[in-house]
Amino acid sequence: MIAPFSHVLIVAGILFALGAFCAVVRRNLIMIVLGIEIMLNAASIVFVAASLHLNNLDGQSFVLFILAVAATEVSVGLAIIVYAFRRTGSFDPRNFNLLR
Amino acid sequence: MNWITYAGPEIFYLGASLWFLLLSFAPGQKVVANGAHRREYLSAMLLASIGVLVCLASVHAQGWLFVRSYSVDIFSQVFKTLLALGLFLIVCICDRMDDVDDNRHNEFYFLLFTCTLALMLLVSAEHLLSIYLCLELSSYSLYILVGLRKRRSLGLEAAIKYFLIGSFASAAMLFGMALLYSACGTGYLADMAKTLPRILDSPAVMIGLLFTLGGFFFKLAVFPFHSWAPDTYQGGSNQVAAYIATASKVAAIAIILRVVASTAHDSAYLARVLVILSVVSMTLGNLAAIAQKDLKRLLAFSTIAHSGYILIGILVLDSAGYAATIFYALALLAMKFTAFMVVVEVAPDGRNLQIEELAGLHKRSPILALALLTALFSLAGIPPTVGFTGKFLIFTAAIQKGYVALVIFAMLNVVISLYYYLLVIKAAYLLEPAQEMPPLVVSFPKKLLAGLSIAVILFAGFCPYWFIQIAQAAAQPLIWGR
Amino acid sequence: MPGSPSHTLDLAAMIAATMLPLASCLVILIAARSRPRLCAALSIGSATIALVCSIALMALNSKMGAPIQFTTDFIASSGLNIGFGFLLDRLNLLMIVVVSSICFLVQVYSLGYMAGDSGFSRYYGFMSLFTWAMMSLSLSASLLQLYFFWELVGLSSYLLIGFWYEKFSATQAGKKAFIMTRAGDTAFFIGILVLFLHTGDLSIANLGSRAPLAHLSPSFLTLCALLIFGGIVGKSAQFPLLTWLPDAMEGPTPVSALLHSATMVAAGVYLFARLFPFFSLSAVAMSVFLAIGTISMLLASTMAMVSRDIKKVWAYSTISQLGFMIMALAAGGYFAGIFHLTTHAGFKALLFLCSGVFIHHFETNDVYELSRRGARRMLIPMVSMVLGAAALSGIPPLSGYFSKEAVMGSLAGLADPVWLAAGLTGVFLTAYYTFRLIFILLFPRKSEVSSAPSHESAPHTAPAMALPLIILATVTAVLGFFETPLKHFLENGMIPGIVTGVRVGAWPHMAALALALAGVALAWTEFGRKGAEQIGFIDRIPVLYRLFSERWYIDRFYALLVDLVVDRGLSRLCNLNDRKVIDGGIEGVCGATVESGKVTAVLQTGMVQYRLIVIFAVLALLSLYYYY
Amino acid sequence: MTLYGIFFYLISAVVIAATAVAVTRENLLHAVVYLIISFFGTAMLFYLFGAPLLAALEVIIYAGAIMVLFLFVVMMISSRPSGEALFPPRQFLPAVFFCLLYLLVAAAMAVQTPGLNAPLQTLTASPRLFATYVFKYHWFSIEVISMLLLVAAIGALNLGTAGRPGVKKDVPEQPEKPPTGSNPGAQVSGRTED
Amino acid sequence: MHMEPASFPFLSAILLSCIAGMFTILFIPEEKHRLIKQVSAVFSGICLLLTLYVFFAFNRRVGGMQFVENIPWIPSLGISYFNGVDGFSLPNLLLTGIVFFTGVLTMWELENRVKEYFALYFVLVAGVFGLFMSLDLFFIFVWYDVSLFPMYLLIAIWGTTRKEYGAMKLTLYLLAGSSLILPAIIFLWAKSGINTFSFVSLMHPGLFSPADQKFAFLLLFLGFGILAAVWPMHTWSPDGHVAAPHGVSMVHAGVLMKIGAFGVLRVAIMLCPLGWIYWAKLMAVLAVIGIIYGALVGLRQTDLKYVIGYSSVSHMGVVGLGLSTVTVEGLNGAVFQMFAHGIMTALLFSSVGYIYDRTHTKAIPELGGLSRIMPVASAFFILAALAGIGLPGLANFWGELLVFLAAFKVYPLFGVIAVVTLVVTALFMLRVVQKAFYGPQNPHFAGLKDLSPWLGTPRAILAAVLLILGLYPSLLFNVIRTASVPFMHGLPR
Repeated sequence: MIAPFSHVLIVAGILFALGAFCAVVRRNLIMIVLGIEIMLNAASIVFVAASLHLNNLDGQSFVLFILAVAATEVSVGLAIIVYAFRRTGSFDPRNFNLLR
Repeated sequence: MNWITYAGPEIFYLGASLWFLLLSFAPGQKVVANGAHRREYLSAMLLASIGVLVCLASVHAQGWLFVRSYSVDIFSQVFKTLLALGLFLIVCICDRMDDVDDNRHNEFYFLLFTCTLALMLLVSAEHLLSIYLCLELSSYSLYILVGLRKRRSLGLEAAIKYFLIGSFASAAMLFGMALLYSACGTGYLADMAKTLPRILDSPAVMIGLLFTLGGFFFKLAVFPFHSWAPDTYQGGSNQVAAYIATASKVAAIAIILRVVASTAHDSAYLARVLVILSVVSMTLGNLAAIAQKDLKRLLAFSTIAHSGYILIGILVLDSAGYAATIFYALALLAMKFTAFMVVVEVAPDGRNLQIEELAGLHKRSPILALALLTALFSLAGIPPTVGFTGKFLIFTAAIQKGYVALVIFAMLNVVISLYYYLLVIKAAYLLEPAQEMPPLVVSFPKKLLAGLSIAVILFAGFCPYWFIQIAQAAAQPLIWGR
Repeated sequence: MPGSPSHTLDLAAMIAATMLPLASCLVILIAARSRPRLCAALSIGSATIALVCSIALMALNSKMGAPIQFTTDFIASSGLNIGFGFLLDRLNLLMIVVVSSICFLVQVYSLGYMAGDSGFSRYYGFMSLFTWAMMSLSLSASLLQLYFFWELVGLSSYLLIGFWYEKFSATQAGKKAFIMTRAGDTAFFIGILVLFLHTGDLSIANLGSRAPLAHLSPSFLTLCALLIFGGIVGKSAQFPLLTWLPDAMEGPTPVSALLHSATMVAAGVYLFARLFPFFSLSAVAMSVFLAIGTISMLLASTMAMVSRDIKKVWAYSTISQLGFMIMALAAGGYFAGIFHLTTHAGFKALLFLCSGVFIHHFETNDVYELSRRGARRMLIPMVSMVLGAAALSGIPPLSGYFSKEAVMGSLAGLADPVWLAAGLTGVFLTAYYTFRLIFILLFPRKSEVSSAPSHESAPHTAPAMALPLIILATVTAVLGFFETPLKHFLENGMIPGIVTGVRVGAWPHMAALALALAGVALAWTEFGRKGAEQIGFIDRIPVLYRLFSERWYIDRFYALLVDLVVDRGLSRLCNLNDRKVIDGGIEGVCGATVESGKVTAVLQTGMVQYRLIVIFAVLALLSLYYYY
Repeated sequence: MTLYGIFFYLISAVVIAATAVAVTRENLLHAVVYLIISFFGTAMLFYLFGAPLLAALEVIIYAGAIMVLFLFVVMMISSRPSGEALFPPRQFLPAVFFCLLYLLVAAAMAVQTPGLNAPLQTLTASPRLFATYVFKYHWFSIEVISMLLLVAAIGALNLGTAGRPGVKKDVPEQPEKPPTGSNPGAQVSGRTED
Repeated sequence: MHMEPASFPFLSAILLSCIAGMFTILFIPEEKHRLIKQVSAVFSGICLLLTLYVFFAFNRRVGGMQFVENIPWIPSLGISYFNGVDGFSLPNLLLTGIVFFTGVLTMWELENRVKEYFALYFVLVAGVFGLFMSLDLFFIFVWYDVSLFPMYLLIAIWGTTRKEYGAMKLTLYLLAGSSLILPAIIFLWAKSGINTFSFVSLMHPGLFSPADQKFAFLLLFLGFGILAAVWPMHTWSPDGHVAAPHGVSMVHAGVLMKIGAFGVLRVAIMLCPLGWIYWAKLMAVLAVIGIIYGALVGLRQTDLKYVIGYSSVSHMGVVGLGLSTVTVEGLNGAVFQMFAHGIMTALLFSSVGYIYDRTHTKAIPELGGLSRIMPVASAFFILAALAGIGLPGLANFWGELLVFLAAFKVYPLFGVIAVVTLVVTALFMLRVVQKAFYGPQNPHFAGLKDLSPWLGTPRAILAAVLLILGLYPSLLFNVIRTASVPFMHGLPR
């Protein structure tokens, strides 16, 4: 018996909140992508715990694909951000407001 | 090998996208005026039209694939046909695409076909995992499509905003799916439909469902997740904006219908949440659209308002509501495409069109002005057009369930929306251009397309009998599945 | 509907008498605008046919018993049938004879008067329109039909007063006349509706017989009577609504002669007589009518004493004579009122036509100017003018004396002597102002004589204008002696039981005659005598003079009422309310939505992370909402 | 409270602490390193919950590939700290408020939902068993994920570079500033292409 | 409700000829102005003849719905293309036919963008025809909005003073009205239980509970009231009248405002009689305020069209009063007044239009002495003004007589106010006539020429109708009676 499933949920919830907090607060595009990575990580923890709790492997297969999606997200995200940095010279989201 | 017969359209579109991948690898093609574009454009047109035929052929396919995680039924096939039609129409207006780098046309078509494939898979997906992945595939291809624009500064900024909000929403959706999965014990929507009624009102299920729907609401541009739409429409090239407004909207409607139909039969909480979201997004969309100067940004806000009307159809949670929403999807496709076609035609060099630049359109090209008039009146919901019939069906379903106040509020929003649509029509019909504009040269197939779309909007509006039949047939599997 | 042979003849005559003028009016106005001679012929032709028919009708039915009635259902809309058609009885017969004869004479007269006027054909178009309306009014069978033509008579008076529409004062007078009569008509209309709702039937014959109305409550009867009397006050220019008649003199003189002295203004008295049995049911109403009649009689005569315009004097005198008729009828003297109406129509038309000749020739209305220019040298008009004036002030051999006696007789019959006293003062004043005018005309003051040589031959009056004068003069002279046959003719046609004026001593007649002569004498001392400086005793008291010339400030009161209350007050208020309150409110709402639109649009352009905060916040709040 | 229980609480504490510190670091480099530590903790959790293959993959892909990519990008940009407040109040206060609100709701949800507080048994899914399951039930998702990775590669390629060398210069830049004043047609020249 | 299927589908023929007219005009090249006008005159003439035939072939004795056509349109919702004419809708149909034909002839001298004008004009009138003849609630709403959207373009492009403001205000007001009507119609459909929009089956007494009837009636009354210029919601109509070109304002004031009153009568009153009885007092109060208000504000106006606009508000108040008295006379009077007012306003606007085309000014102070310069044109205006005052011998008198009769029976005080307003109306109408037509001749209008015979015919037709109905009103009353008596008879007390 490891721990009641609800505790795992709370832990994952904290992680999810931290990820959201990081994505929302930090004035840097990279940190936003990082925050989203943390949120994905929190979700995969819940999935693994649920798969153990429900005793069926769907949860784990979910996590396998989350890893892949996280990889694509980072690659596409960083590509855009790096290119934006080369064009505008800054990571600060504030000066990306040409579209009125 | 039954899946070959069932997954005909999907296989075709997979092949088509791979074909464009190969084209992009073709070595050393010099940029010949727009000669090079000719070849891609023609192959795209050909493949898109065959795609439509394939979808029509497989409309009556019926069955389960991939171990119950992929259902093929009349509902999914109707939406696949709609998506194929949407793609074909978008490709039609891609003939003079000066707004995408010259050597990137192949990638453009590849991403376009992949996104359509993803949306088609999304429509039939029955397992949370496959829904999530198809959604991600379509979103990522759209992020990149928005990025591909010759006017780098606009395309880039739109891509960043679209990407960030999109991934944030999909992360939240994933967390919601985790909660849902842990509470229901199964990933398959069909099983959820059986187990949920018992445990429907426990908090984990409800909040999980809310977060999951959040992801789809992002696709539909409903209130909290709508902020990407104005920038993406304005930032992205005209053809991409057209595609997002039509095809991805239709797929979003499909997946929300499927999820809501199988999970939330008559949960009062979800209905109240949907009422709040629909009211806010209607008002927000209509109010913000009043002050717009850029035509595409105005159409973006009108899409947000239309997502509000669609939510009314969904929150009714019964077959009449679903049929009305499906009909509305068809209407939306027709109306939005005509509006964007006029935008593409009036700004051939792909620049962002200001409303003032529409001045004198009725003289420069009467058929386009008439198409714009019909599209805008249909978006506003004035009777003889398909927009009105869509709204009418949704309102009948809503009032049957007793949402009279909501319908009156929606109608007041229609009045506000007519105000800014009339401003655009006033620009097209009344204002005289500052300096004498050259007459618009509109090729004959384009005139035919404009005339056809006007005819479809008016015909489907005035005698919608067959389209309502189709919508009602498509709504059956949602109920039958329960 | 009785179908016996003689009646079809009457019906044919009545239809001819009424429909032909309508036909000629339509033909003139639509088709024959360009040919004046044809229009005159058409109009006078239809007037003569009307006269012949009415005389024939009079001859055929002089001994008739019960009234003959031909009605058809005009609007049968569910349980309410408004019948339209013709009613013929003794009162109508007398009325149509008077109307058609005066119409005929005035139209002949206008041949001369209007010769050479640019709107000649239009004039005759309106004249036949008036003839149609007046004839149908006198013959109408139901109260609503009477109201129908009552309004059309008002319309033709508007068109004829404002005939020379290029003169602003003419159109102003026409508008004033129409509005005032219209005010009276609304009271009349409300009276008809109330009556109709309670009794369910508007035919005059039923209203005439007393039986069905007995069961109605007295207060309701008085209300109805007063309302209908409102119409009479409007049309016959009685006390509150009398100022439009003097202004109506802007129209051509034949119009004043026909409409504003003999026929149209008499329609009110005719209606009174028509509903006499109905009115007499409520004593309260009768006393009110008596009071109004007296006040308007006295007021008008005071105004006449100071006026310098010849037509205005006769207009005031018409109002006062109408006051006399209303007093007579209100006092129960049914025959007295009717007889005075007929005689008055005769001599007042004569007076107007004579003054018309003077105005036509000397182009001025002012009495002193006329006398200076030597109006007295025109023989026929002057003689007939004197004859008419004598009849007006009630000098014995003429018809005026007999009808005034009848009126005095009925007034004497009343219990309260004050009405008789008022009547007598009225007689005195009438005599005074009439002969004031005559003496001013007859004895021009040499000192202000204009340079025109006096030896110039007497100005010649056109035969077309002279002939009607002669006829009317003979009628005024002779009519007095027909009093008794007329009395028999009218009275036994009446429904028995109406009190017809009890025989009273001879002294009221003697007093009336004495006062009339005293009036003439006073006028002689002030105006006729060699040395008199022709200034009336009223002119010496400036306060009174201004009071009377300002028509007792009634006009100013109405102008104030319309300007302040309606124009500047209510309608400015409503207009402001319309622009500011309603429009303002709705513009405000629309402005607010547009402004909020701008605000939300700006909100949408925030930084990316604000949008992420919004997403997360909304998700959190919605999940919290679950527990709510 | 078995050994695994203590172990579980210990590791989750580590993970939460590492993430919290990573979020609050001013210097990007430190943030990424702390995050790698937190991902190692997550891998251990996976192992605890009986998913050894996932734990390994987590270490290889997450901690290995993704974080290394982050490190690489951060090192390449080496942007000097912008000197602004780490947590700008306009974003900080609402974010904190709503995160706490969310935590409150998540806690209430976790406690109240009937089925969720059952204790977890210790079972492990061997990689063989897991692999056969995934390929039997979810081979459709594998097809889709492969398409997704392909699209990501092409996307990174196209967006990352200004396109293949030798391509002609971009269209002169026309940022669509809203046309000032009444002349709609005038083009406002924006920043030049760097 | 007695139903008589039509031997030949006349009603659809009217609609068809309107739509066919529009399409033929679309295919004529723009520069052939004369041909376009002739084609539109021919088609509007056909429409007029058809309406006249339907009017005279209507079986007065039998009454009920005649010339009925019924084609199922969307069976799943119970919507059917269901046309029919009864005592209430027939006068309006005839009115539309007359105003349509005369409207086309009045705009004979239009020069700029002629093709678009007449195409939109045909769509507008097709919408109005559709509404008057349809018995299906869905189609009543569809035709109501079809007539709405050409109105914006017609006023905004060819209008006169403040045209954009007037056009936008008018369209938004009317759409706000429709945004109240549609929910009410669907509410009735939902509450009726029988899955049909057909008006005849919904009219079955006892189908709706009193509470529903009260709620639905209020919504419908406010919705259609906006179009019928009921008092607080009337400000759009004077602005709309002034802004519109006179051909459009003929249809607008002459017919569109009748759609509002007809809508109240057909949908609100006939489907929710209990609601009608409950809200009758409110209707009466608003109507009387409208009568007084319209007349008083009309006094202050200096623009000729504004005066007519506000007089229309006052006359529509009389119609509202008639409807609010819940009596047979009230209904008869109201429907007759709708017809009479339609013709009168059409005549007023066509003559103002002619004057505006010649003098290019509508401000009353600037006009003067027109009677001398163009006697025929001013004669038509004066005739219409007299009809406006409610002079007997012209059509309006009979409508107002019956309405005031009914008003006196039910609300005596309101009746008195309404009748007294006749004096105020007379005041401002005659003031206009005096300033504009009589009085000293304005020097620089000297050279203007009078109405040519061809331009005179439309105005002559309207004047003739006014006179004929004035002298022989039962021509129309017999038709209206066939509908009002059975309806009031069947009214649950």
